[in-house]
Amino acid sequence: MSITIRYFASLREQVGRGEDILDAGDATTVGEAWKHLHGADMPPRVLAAVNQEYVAGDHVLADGDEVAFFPPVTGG
Amino acid sequence: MSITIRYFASLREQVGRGEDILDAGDATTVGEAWKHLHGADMPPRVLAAVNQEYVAGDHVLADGDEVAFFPPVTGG
Amino acid sequence: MTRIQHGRTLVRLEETHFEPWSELAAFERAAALDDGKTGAASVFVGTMRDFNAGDDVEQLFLEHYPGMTERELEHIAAEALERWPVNAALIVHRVGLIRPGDPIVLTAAWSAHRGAAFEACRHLIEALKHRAPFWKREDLRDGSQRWVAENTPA
Amino acid sequence: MTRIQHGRTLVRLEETHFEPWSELAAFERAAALDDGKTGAASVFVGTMRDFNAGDDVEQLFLEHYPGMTERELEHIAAEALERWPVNAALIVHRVGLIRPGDPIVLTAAWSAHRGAAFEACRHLIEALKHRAPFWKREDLRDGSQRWVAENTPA
Repeated sequence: MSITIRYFASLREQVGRGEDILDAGDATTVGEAWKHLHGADMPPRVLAAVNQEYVAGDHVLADGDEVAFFPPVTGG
Repeated sequence: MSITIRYFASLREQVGRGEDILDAGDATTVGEAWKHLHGADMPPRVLAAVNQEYVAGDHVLADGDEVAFFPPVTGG
Repeated sequence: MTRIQHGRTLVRLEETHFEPWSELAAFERAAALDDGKTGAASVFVGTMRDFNAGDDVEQLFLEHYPGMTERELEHIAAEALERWPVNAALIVHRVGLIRPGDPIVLTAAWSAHRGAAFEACRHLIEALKHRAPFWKREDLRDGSQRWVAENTPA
Repeated sequence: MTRIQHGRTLVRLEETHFEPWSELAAFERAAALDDGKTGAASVFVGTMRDFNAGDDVEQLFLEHYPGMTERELEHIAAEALERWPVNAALIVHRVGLIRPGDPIVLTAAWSAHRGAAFEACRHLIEALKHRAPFWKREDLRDGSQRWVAENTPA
């Protein structure tokens, strides 16, 4: 089972790509997914959404989830 | 010397006319002008203006002043 | 129609129906508010309701004190520019006979910052309601008339 | 252009220049807000400034998260109708490349009472700035680019 990870704005530029695909066996929560992919804890300023709703780092992932990581929002 | 007194809205209807002319010798303040014309103290809800600026009842009148009395304003 | 324009404030009484959104577009063009300096605009529009205090209102008659009304509105617009970092202020108010759904009042404030724009616009309408010499008479559907006693706090 | 309309809320992303005052006129017609029930409208318009943090900004690139952005704006509009006695709410936001003086965002709330209209409109823009997934990149006159780090409190 697989999970799509998306990055936006300055975070996409820092990561160097817009998307990762993660095998769900590698992570059970959003925070673990970040750690698995980037080798460190999720920085406090990074925001996370699952299936286009905001979630906290301990949100549990399910097969097929779309996870997004992004910096503070600056619209309006 | 003479002073023009104007009434607006419901107060004009209560007084029964839109204007009075007062000899300035009859009153030295706005409150005295009301008392002279209406035989009683100026009611607390009545607002007064002299030469189109709000004033209190003790405002001293001068020759040629335009005095206005009116009820609470209800614009907007 | 009375029009008083001082720099970037405009105060106007309208004797016939006006379109708030067209007024705003015209004022922004005239005051060059699309110059990239402004950032934020806050606008209030009050329109006539067809009910008040449980009764059906057929039309409204808006009386004012010609001369003093314009002067008081100018004071209020000038205050907004003194108290907040505001670039421009607009007040338009109907007088005469008004029908349900018609705009009665338009206030607007432009600023570099949204907080200042909101607060200045709120000041324009609150100060107008408390101080500008306008009086509403309601003509009810049952044929009777009554003067509105005072404005509601908000 | 993404358009989501639920009863009397409308949320829309615009890929090209839009005219806030025309949007408002069109929405009021479509939502029948001239029905004599509404009384008060509060509107906020944010436009692009040509300066920020002491630098000249030539253009802005507005990135968003397609799907989540619309969903979050819908949540925000629905909240305004739940928390205040509001008849209707409108949010329009630009995406893509924006030039100084161009409108970026329009929020509006309609109510029987001015206090509710002001508070709901303020909520729309504050919640949008805190929660809606948009990101601004500034292209400076000196050729450099930078992402805006975070929104100012007001």
